[in-house]
Amino acid sequence: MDLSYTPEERAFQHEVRTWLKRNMPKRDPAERPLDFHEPERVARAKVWQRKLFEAGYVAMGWPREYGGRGADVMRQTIVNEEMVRARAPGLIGMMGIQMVGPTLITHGTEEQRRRHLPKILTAEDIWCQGYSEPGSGSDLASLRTRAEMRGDEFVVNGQKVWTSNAQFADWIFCLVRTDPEAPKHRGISYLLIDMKTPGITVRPLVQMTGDAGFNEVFFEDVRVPRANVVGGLNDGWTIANATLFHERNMLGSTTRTQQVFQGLLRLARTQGRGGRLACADPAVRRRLADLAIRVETMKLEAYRQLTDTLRGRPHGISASVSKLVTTELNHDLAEAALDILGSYGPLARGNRRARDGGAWPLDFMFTLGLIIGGGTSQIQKNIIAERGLAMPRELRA
Amino acid sequence: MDLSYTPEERAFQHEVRTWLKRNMPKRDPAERPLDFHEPERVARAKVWQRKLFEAGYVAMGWPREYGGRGADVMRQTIVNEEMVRARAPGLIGMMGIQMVGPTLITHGTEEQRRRHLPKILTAEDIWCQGYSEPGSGSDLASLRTRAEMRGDEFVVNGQKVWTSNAQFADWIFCLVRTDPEAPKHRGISYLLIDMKTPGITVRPLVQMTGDAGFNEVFFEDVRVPRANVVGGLNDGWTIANATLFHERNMLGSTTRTQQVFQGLLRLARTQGRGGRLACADPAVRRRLADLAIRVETMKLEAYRQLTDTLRGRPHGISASVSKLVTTELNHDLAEAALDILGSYGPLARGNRRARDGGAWPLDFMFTLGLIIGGGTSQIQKNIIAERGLAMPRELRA
Amino acid sequence: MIDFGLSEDQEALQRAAREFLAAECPPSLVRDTAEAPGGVPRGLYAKMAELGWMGLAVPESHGGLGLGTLELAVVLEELGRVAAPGPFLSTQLVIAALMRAGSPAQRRAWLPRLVSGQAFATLAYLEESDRHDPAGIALRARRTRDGYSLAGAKLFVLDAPGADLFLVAARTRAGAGPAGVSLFLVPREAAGVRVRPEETIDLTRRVGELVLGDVTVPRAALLGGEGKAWPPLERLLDLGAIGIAADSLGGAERALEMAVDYSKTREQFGRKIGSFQALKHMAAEIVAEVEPARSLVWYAAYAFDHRPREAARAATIAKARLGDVYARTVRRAVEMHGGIGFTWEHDLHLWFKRARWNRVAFGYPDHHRERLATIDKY
Amino acid sequence: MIDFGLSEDQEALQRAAREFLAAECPPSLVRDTAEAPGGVPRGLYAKMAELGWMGLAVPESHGGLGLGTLELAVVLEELGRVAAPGPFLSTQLVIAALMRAGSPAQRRAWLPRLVSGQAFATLAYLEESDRHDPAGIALRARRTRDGYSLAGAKLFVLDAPGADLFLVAARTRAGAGPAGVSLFLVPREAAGVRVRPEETIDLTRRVGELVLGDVTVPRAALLGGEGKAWPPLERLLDLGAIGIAADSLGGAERALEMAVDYSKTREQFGRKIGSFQALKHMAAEIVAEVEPARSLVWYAAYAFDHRPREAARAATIAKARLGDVYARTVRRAVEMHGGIGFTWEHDLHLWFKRARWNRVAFGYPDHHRERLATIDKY
Repeated sequence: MDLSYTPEERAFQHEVRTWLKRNMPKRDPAERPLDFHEPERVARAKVWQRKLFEAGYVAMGWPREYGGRGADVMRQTIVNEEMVRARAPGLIGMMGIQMVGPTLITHGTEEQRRRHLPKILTAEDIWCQGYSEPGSGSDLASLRTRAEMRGDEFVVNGQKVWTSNAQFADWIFCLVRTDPEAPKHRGISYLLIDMKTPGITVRPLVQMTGDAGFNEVFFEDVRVPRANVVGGLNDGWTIANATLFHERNMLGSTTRTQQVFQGLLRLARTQGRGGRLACADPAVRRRLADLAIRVETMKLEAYRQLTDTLRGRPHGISASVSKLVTTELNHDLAEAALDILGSYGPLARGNRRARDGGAWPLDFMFTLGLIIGGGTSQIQKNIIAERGLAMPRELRA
Repeated sequence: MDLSYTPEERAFQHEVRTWLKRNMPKRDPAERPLDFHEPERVARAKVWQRKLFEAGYVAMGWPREYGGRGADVMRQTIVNEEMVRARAPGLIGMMGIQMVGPTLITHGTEEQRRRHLPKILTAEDIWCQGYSEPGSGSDLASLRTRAEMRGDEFVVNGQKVWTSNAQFADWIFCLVRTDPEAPKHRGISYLLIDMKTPGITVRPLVQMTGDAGFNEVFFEDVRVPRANVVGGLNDGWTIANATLFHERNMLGSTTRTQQVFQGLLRLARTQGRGGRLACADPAVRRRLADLAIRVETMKLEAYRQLTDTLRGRPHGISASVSKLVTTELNHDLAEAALDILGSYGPLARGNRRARDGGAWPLDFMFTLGLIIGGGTSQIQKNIIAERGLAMPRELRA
Repeated sequence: MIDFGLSEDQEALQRAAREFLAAECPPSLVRDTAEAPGGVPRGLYAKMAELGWMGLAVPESHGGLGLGTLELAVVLEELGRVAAPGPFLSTQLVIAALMRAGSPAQRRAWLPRLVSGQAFATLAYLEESDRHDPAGIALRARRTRDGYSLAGAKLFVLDAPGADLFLVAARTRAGAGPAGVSLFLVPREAAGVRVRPEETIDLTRRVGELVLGDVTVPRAALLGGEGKAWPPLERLLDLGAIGIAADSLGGAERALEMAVDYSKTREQFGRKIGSFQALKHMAAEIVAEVEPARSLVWYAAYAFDHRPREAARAATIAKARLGDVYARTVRRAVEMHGGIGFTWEHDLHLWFKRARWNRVAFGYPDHHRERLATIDKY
Repeated sequence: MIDFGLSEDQEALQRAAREFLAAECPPSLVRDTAEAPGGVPRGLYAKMAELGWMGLAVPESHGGLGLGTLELAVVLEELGRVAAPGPFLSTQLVIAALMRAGSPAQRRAWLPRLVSGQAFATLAYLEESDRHDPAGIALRARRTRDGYSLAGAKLFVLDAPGADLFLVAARTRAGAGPAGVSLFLVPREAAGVRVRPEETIDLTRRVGELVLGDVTVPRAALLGGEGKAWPPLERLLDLGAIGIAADSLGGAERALEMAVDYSKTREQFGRKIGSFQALKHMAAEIVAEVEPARSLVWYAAYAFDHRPREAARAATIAKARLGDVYARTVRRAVEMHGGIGFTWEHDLHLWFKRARWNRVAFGYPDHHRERLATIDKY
């Protein structure tokens, strides 16, 4: 075990830290990370990703020929750490960087890689994900959006839902049914679709927070070149599972969690409660300590997973554990903040008396969405029990 | 709504209170209620029940012809309340009073009633319950103890388990399979068996607490008169369900819970913790308050259920809710005590430094047994969801 | 004879209220009211007043129905069930204050309008410190020749935007204890009164800040004795706590119902999701919290009228418990719905957010737990 | 380069320890030891000493294996996995104290015997107040002409019944703060030393009260500087906390394994009970607590040797978390077993009870949460 950096890594860390200090855009404290609902913020976010990319800090592990740096995982980890420390804004192109990119690197054609990877990095192309459908949530494989082959093209009809960022995305990666006769996991393909193609309609799906980050995406006779299939025809389920793993990792990241805990601590140190500061109340102190311990656990666990990656060991079900634990933890952090805030807790965004710009109640709801999205807590527990512990499978149709 | 007593009820309450003050035996504070493992304690407990009966305070609602008083539910409730208040020892014949007795009153023959009911009241006959088997726990209906008809007798072979008090019981009421060909719920009968019958062996099953309250009961060619079936042949499942309801009510009673909470409070008021009394610690205070609220909830809920009884309304799933909530609550009370006790918590019975005679860690284990016994928490939740909310039934064999 | 349940009349009231509100207060009305200024669904309130609800707990001699706090709780439970907007509870608190401590003139001036639904009222007691004890009342009321002058701000005032009358807690003598707290009736139109809306996430409530810019009121505006208002105010807060607890009970019941209903229609993996044990147990755990909690609400309402020595304790218990139970219930209800429960389009979030406000209104759960510890002398 | 995992050597040690203990420390040995006086399974300890475990963290120059706290934690995790009885951890604490602050003479006198497994030792610091801070040490050590005289009692002394040597914390100057705390090496055979067994529910531990009836020790019995022992003692308590955390980790893993294994064989309703979602989710929730907790133990052990400024924080976090996790795990494991898990006959209760003792040893979870709040300056 060794948790110290090499001299080179330390020098790199210093370089990143200095760069961030000089280049980081000012942030509205009420602005929630990864929540892009105003066009102006989208534009700013693209500029920021581009800048980070030019500095060499985006997807550093990707091969050089596609715009990456071929760097080791440690470098990327250092960048991520420094971005958290600096409270830098999140990357708008995350869906491309964390999900499509790695999928294309592993399963894509050379043409697909050359076409898409560089623009993912520069934020020229923003991607969104077309997996869930109104009738297919936890049971994703029951999806019904159909892609029929006509000549050299697919004709796509159907509907996707919960599509974050579709309102400004340039491309969507979709799971579509290409063989309706096959067993449900076997007739699915992974398809890349240009969002400007005629026949695509995006309808915002407003969340309970009032934000419109999600969308429904309707496909009506949408024509997609055959070359846009990733991997083999009807191989989509396997490929998607590899990508889902990335998603769980992303959602489960401890990055945001550490920032949120720091915010909670600041709140407890400044908010009065029953005539004294919240952090002077022994019950509050112990609750904070308990949350701190859970945050620390997930931070160290991320190091352990990183080490497994570095050693080339399989992760097993650790992505599911992280997803389960981290989303619940984030929700609990927000709830602790609301409890500390008392009557100030429910004050909405925009209210001048609201603490931290009214971010806490929104975060409380937003994190409940994370518990549900990307595989609910129930689904993660099924995976942990069935894949991790080899307990007998549930009877499912 | 009216929570005040009539003048008659108040007079009766006064009478009971006075009687208890004069007649109650001295109690060892470390003695846990309903836990009879020493012969001497069994004898003392029989004397106590007899005395209570002679005063007219046992099973007051039973018909006069069988030794009851034909009294209304309120009278019995007042007695129960006063017994809690006085911290009177529990009744050793509870299994007979709460389970067999009511079953015989509803389903028994006149002969069965006359033979058994009076001796249940006087504690001359102590009853135990033969339901569970090693292979049939939650899935009780899969039981395999067989009773074959030979002439006017049944010949019983098989094994029961978790049989409380079998070591000194005079009678056992059993579920036995009388028709192995019928669907599993339909071939079961409810049988009364004299524990002195040849072929019965009782083997103590020591609990994790070290107490031997449970037993295994083995039946080897045990001959039982046909007249000992209660209700119709093969009707045992229906009858047992009525009895199970009584059991849930009994286990779920809030009587014991209130006493335990008072004990916890005394502990918090006297036990030092980190340099001050535990009850001066705000976090401990709030935890106690939270437990007090749950205790109060179940106390009032018992009044509500009583009122439903008085009004002749169906209880629905309230017995399952009570069982679930009260057993978990009792376990949480014991855990709170252990947390307050710090290093003193794990000290065992008999240790001179152990608080309350070492009752708390035992209670912590004992209550876990209550969570599991008489239908686990999982089974209660199934019942609440399926019977109470009409959610679709689980696929079961 | 213990009779711990609703009487036939009370059950009839409950049924009637449920039917009436199912028809008259659908989620669409709740949403429309959220968009409208003032936050009072006038049509609904006119009908509620016709049914006599506004004067439910007012003696018949004063034009009311002459019922008690338990009946009030029954109606509040039903209002909570439909997440009804508007100043029902707030107005009831001021009516209770008038009945308890109001002078004949004060009653004459306000009761008829409040009981008939022509005017609404609310209690303004919290300030920046957000304290629910006497120390929370710092706003000074200074004696003038003819009356008093009040200056300062009251925060988190429920239904302030639609209120015509404010019952304001202020200090007529410096200090932080109970002595010196007074209550004043301040009409909305008094010079210097300003209401600034305080938007919360709860779309079903209107909360506001009451800004008093040197508001002058006559001596007759004083409700009860000068400096002696803490005990009646504390009792009003108990009534508020009971009211919110009842509302929470109804809301939790409804949220559970919605989740269970959904689980019986939604299919995944070729099964109704309600057949999965995980969902069944989640629902069962909610039942095991919500069902017994009803007894707490009933008892608190009963004790408020009939057991003065236990009233504060019962109110505090009901509020603490229901604050937790409602919040946990809606959280689980959203989870049982999955993604759809997280949308603005689905109605469930109306209850989800109301539960957050209910949790803190009239004292957050920890406040009440500490209060219980004090009452029970831990 | 971050390398947050065991090295190949450490993994080999882990495998070897697991195999060794599976063979040499079955539940039957644990039960037999519980019946035997003294509580030391001599045969097992002789073999452990042969493997070098008793001197695992002792430099090779002193006859040990020269390994670190992480290796110690690896072994302790395996000992916890089999619920091993005996004074391993206690002896390690005293060895650590000797290595850190012992004089050459003290080391010469005790190290060889402790490292070879011929003698065992333990730390005696708690008293009636059950405080884990400096105020908990009230027992006075008075200067005599040649040394010190100690009178009083130390409570909850782990492995006291089998110990040959006690490291006793006492006060050489009156007060309640850190200054004035001293450590003394008191041999079992010193005149006036008496050990009174303190029976706990944990069948795998032997706890005792150390009664010091005017025990006179020479000046050379003082370990480290007079009155300056709080910092090294606090560090020992951190080591103890890490040790118990590691033990808890192993125990929780084993309890989970037992429950999952059982759920795959037991049938009810014609199905393996492990196919019921309720049991699967219970097991999954345990995994989600236990798996990530391993990182806390590793980091605390690593920090103890390599990150002095973070060592106390990491130890406190590991102890607080594992105390909770172990207790919750065994509780759920019993539930997953149903009735059989509640019997004396089934082995599970050995872990269930050990978890209760582990929870309070070297500071109960709330103590450590408060300590973390203080360290992090909330």
